[in-house]
Amino acid sequence: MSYRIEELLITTLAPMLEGLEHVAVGAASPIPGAAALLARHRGGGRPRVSMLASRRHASFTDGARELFDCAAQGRIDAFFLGGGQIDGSANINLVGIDGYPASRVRFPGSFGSAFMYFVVPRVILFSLEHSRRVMVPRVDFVSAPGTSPSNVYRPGGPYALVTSRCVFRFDRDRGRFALASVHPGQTLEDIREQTGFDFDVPARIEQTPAPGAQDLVLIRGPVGKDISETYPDFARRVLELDAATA
Amino acid sequence: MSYRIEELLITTLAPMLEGLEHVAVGAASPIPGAAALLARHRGGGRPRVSMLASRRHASFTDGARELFDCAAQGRIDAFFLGGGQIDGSANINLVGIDGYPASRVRFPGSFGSAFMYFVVPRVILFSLEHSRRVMVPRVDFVSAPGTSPSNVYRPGGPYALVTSRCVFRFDRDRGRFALASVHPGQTLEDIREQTGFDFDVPARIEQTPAPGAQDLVLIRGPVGKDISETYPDFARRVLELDAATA
Amino acid sequence: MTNLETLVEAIHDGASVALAPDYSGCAMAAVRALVRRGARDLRLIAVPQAGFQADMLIGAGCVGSVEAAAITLGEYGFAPRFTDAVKNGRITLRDSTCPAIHAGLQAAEKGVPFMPLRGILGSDLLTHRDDWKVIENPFSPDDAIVALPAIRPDVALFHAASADRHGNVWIGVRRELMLMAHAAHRTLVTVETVVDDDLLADEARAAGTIPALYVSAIAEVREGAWPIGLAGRYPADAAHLAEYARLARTAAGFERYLDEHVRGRASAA
Amino acid sequence: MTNLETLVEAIHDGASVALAPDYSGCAMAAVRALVRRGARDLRLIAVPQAGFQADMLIGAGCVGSVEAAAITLGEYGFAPRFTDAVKNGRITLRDSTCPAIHAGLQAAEKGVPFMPLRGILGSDLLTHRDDWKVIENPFSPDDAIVALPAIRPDVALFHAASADRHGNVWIGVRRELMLMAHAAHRTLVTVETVVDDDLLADEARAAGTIPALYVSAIAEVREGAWPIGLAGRYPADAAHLAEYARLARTAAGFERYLDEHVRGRASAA
Repeated sequence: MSYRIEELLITTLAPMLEGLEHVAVGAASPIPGAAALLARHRGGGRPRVSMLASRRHASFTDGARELFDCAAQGRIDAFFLGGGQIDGSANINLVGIDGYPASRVRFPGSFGSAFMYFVVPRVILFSLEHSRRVMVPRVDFVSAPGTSPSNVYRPGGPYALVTSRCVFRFDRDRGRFALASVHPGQTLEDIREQTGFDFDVPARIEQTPAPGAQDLVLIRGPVGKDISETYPDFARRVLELDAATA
Repeated sequence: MSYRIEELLITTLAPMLEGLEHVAVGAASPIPGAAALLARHRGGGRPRVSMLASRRHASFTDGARELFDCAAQGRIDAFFLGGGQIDGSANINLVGIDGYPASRVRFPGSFGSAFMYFVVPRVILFSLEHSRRVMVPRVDFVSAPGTSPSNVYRPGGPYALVTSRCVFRFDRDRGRFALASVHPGQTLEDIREQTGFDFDVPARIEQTPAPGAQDLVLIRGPVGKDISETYPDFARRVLELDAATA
Repeated sequence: MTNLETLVEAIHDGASVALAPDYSGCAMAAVRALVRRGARDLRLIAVPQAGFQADMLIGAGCVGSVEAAAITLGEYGFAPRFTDAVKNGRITLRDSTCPAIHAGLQAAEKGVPFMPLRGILGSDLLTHRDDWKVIENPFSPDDAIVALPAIRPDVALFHAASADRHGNVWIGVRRELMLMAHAAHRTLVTVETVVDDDLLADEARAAGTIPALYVSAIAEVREGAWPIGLAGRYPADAAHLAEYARLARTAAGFERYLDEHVRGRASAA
Repeated sequence: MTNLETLVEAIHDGASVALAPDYSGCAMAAVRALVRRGARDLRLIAVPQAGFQADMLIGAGCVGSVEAAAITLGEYGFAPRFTDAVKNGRITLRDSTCPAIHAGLQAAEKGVPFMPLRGILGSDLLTHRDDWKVIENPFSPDDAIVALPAIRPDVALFHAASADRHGNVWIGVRRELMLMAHAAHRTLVTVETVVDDDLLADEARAAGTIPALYVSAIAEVREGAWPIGLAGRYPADAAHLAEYARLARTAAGFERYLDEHVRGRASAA
């Protein structure tokens, strides 16, 4: 079965969420959202999924602070973060490039990253763009650090970095990324070319598995139907599902 | 018009609440509650009255902590506290007599006194019993202190002590009570006899004014009707109002 | 959904258990089930005060310690079994003040180790709480403030009006129950009724709903607050509460009460 | 009840103003009224992020400083007038992170000078916030934690679905609006409709109601969130928002937008 890159990313992210109790997904995250819903479909209802942008899948009733309190209570096992810049120590920058406060390029801001990155055990960094513009040697502004000294309270941290080219796992002890798998059509050379930071490479390079037929049926069926409530554009454009028919 | 002691206490307390924005009344406080409602009737709707025990007059929607948060925000101008023991420095004891933790006489506990006494500008101590058992030289356990050193954050504190015998005003600078008025039928001698602490006495001793006819009409009319929702026993027994007819 | 006896099995001997005040959601049926089971060494946390629930558990010997701003039967008088246990040193006391208990639970809710709180300085409560600390306000010189450690109960136990089949629980304005659920490791709830629709899908009821995420187990128990009332549902059984207050004045009277209304009512809960 | 123009008169130049995020209760009509009035030097506090409201006020020159976890138009892209003002140093930035803003407001709600919060250590946010302090956890050695000062806005400004004639405001699950109201000195609210019954008397709606006690003034403004949507009432006007995002890319385009949709709509609000 042919598939799109978004579908590959969904089936790549979903296994990272399996066996967990509760996954939260921030706003404007259709691919992580679909991955969480796919993991839930495959897990027979587990993990529980809280999608902030969704009406149906947002179960918080204590205001905007509840997501963060809930994470601090240890009730959120996985969360997704992005970054205008990401470096090899898993530092992320959501603030701006070249100068502060008067940055040459200004991003929206750090959102909850400076907190969630510390308290959610499995933070998955996700970036569609994989270029030297994003994957930098050292971020210009640390919205949230990838690692912390041992005396800093930090049950959480980076778990993996998933891009349109490959999957990196993060080794918290070594504070470095290691290439875990390369997406179909990508080469190690390409990835090195497009990545501004150094990373570990295993002796044998794995390819990211293509989406299975069963997963594609789920994604284009019940998962797509579910996600189209929150992201109708995404469902229509990527999954070719109309809200009306989905 | 003849009146009961409870009615005298209501008309004595009410003027202490006039001109305020918001008065809160704790549970099991029919006389302070009626006084607050009388003040509101006389003030054309001011002060706002929050009666914790009432359904109609309890406007909190953020759980049991809201009363305290609201007071800390400076939104409660007056509150009532009692005490199993009260001393001449306005220290109050709601915990127990003779030993701690294994007290010989154990009261329920300090409730919110150790907080409200600090943050509500006008705390009125109220005690129906006025004897040496309650009005002691020094409380056995300080649930909440009457005064604090100048470097302690304390916008609130004791304003007056109203008993079945008299009214004391509290002088925060001197840390002492002064007799303000003596209820009809009581003498300075009686009060001295029944009070275990020393207090200031003015050159000319005022008598607590008897309830005016208009106030009695209000108390036995609209105020009684209002209070009977929360304290039907009190309304029936003291104000001779039946919930049915009130 | 589970049944009452299974629900309280999750409350192990020695567990810290947060209880609601008499004016909120009292799980009296669950308390009777705990007495029947012979629970031991419970560490009660009254949020922020407790009444009949605490007095009965203390009288039945289920309780090792009590953290509370007050234990009282309210208009029915002092809590007699509590008073007796205090006088005879049978329970460990952690006397507190209402907002300190709320603040400690809020610290647990926020995952912070402590919460600062105004007031308290100069109170003898502070003298007897070696787990409370006085620190300097870092934003202002010479300004001491009390730091209260987070209170994270093993179990929050309460009764509510309704739950749905997804495990969401409706508590209305009784928001201290939500704070308890957020703060506790596990939340056990008895409810009057289980409704068929989704509480979170109704915008009005959603605002007063604890999401299933925080709820470990639910048992449907009609009149689960009896003899306490449940606001908007049924009033307190005043005659029964007065009878309790009278009998509980003595150990023998209290045993008689248990025989008649707790141990004898196993099937009726 | 008052009208829109009178409502915003209570927001003085230089006031700190807490605003809701685009997914909550955006008072867009009130923002337009502020632009028309030519408000100056407002110190915006985004709770915890803001979108169109902030971008428009910044573009119109009403803003002196911004405290926010993010300013963004979400799916409509970066906030162009914000971005431009940052690049040119026209506003003072106080970059924050979502839970830090909530915690600061909760400190104000509780009347404490600060709130501790986990995380943040090692973030450059901390480097640039000299009003944030790192303290030692008094309950555990060698455990640094960030202390955030209370955020007490002069004004909380938001739009809600309904209010009653007593001044109670229904916000449903949008509880950040209640936190804003508790924390702020004054709370100004625009509502879709004024209902005739008492919101607090209805047990379902009471749970999602801010009591009048916290509300300084209310103006009834139909579609007061437009072009933002209001959950459960009306969706966002996507075409209009896209048009804003397009025009606001340049100063001239933004001026054209103001002329057409803000200054020209004085009577229609």
